[in-house]
Amino acid sequence: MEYAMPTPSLNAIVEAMLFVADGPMTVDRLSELLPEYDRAAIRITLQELRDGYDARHAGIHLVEVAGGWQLRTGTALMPYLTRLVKGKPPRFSPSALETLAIVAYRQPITRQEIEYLRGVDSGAVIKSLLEKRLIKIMGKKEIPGRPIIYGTTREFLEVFSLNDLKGLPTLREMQSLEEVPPFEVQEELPLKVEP
Amino acid sequence: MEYAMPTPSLNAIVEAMLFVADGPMTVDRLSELLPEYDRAAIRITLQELRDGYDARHAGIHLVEVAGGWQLRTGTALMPYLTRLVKGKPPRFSPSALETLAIVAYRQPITRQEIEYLRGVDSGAVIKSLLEKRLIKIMGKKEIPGRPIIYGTTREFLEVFSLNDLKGLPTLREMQSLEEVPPFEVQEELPLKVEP
Amino acid sequence: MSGLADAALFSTGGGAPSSSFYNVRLETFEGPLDLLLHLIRKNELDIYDIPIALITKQYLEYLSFLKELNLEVAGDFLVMASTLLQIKSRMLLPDPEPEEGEGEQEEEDPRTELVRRLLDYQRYQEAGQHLGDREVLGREVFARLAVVPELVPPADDEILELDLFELAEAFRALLAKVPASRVHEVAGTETVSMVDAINEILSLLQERDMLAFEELFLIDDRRERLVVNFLALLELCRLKLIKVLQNIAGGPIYLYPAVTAEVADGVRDADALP
Repeated sequence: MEYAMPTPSLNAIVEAMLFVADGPMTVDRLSELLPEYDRAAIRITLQELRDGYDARHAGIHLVEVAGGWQLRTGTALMPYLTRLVKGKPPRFSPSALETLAIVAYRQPITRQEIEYLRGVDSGAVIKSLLEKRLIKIMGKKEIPGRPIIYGTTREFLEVFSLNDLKGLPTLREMQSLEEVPPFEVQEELPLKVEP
Repeated sequence: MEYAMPTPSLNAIVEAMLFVADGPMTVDRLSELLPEYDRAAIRITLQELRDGYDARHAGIHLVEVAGGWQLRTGTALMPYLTRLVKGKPPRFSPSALETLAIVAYRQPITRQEIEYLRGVDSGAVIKSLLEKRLIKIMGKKEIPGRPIIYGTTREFLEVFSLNDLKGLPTLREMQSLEEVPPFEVQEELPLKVEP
Repeated sequence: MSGLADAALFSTGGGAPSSSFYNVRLETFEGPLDLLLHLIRKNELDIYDIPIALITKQYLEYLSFLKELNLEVAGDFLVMASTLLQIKSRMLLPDPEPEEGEGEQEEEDPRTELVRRLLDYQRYQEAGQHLGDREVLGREVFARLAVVPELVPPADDEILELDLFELAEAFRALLAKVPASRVHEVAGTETVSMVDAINEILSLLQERDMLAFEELFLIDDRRERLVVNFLALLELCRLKLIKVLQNIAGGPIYLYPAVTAEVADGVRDADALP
């Protein structure tokens, strides 16, 4: 079946690209792939597409996630889609979520620091988060012993529908005890440095 | 990010199902997944969705193929979509990864040594790593036959955001992630409750 | 996760364990901090002013309850138990007389660090719950899973998306596969020179006049050594210092010296090798 579309609109091009892409597409990437179009025009197109889906109450939404744009189904459709989608949905244990939160808020962070904050050995949970690509090794800390430091990944943002780390609620919002500014230099944990 | 869609329309449900499905969906299958909806209504919905995409000149079309319905990009968009593939970073093959890991950890290393560890001929994969500039020829080993020795490049460090090779996680560190925490030999604690 | 049971003490405030103990639902705690927070909430205590004696008592009761159930108590729980006991004993001590000259320094409440850890932990625990409540890809929301076949990139091409963990894991997995003997060989910086290998073969031939091909590879089964021995053999053939003979096709191969001992001696010191 041929569709006569001699000059596709930017709208159609971008929509098709988002449809076939296997992850969020950044404006940078779209501009790079579409050098004949203006960056500003691409940006406007994305907004128009998003508004179009929303206005139609479509089954698909265009959302900003992990710094890019991605077509995703609406939350309200979840009960229907689980009838269709094979395989188990991702599940996160409380220890995985707790550890992820610690890494997300305190990155870059060492295993020792994670364990100090959690109060338990966290080797296994760190490994499982690494395998799921939710956290990554960012290098080594410049302290004696040079321990590995961990941080969250782009996949973490994608999986948890976050556009960036700033999208995380500040810790203070949840607990009005002390003001802990996230992502700023935080106090060193009172950990002994191994010689 | 909550989408207020308390009662999704059949239109939205079918659209989302088509979006998520990995192949054409027959009316039979849709009826089966949506027993609460009338078969005729599903059929009409499909036609409406198709007409909607066509009327919008969207990048996506709903077409009947192989006895089912499938969301597809318009043919006219293919030239744009193939651009996506070109610049796309493909996944690293396991053999390339394995070889790269050997070179990273055991450099300087000869091809024979690599093949010895891997147990298979590694000429092609070494060539491909050389082409990707992840490894380089560092010289010749001062043994008879003077075999070429390989090591990693500056690009390798950049890919992994490493300052130097000392930043590579040690095997001991990797191992310790899966070890069961040592049961600390401690004095018997006074677990009896004091009065 | 440690399989810990929610004991009756949480409702009674610490009576003697009774048989009703075993009817309570099983609850799991992520660790000692989680357990302590649970105790604080259950008893509606002020986290800033924890009655350490009470908490320690309940904490220890809990651990002994687990012991009764023959459940393994993880080391981290025991470490916390000793911390609690330490804090408790410090609090029981009378305030030390302020030393001369240092009287200004206020004695720190022994509970301070614990309280800070509990507050921190509580924050991250809640942050974790928040994460879990988000729209999770593949759980509440879905992206397209299907791939357009025309758009599948070629298998082996340009750049990569890799992380250090994958790299390190690849190496670790490989080493786990390879017998230890092989691994050590490559690890060692020691290398066998071909001159040594040639000398070894020649001296063996001097002693024996004949050598089975296989014997060359029994000396040392490390791969590098095998390769060097084989290269040495080829070199000796090239220099016409040995003869390689086989009696029947497919049969054993034998090495014979082709020259006199003097010539062989001359070669030993020569660095006429490539």
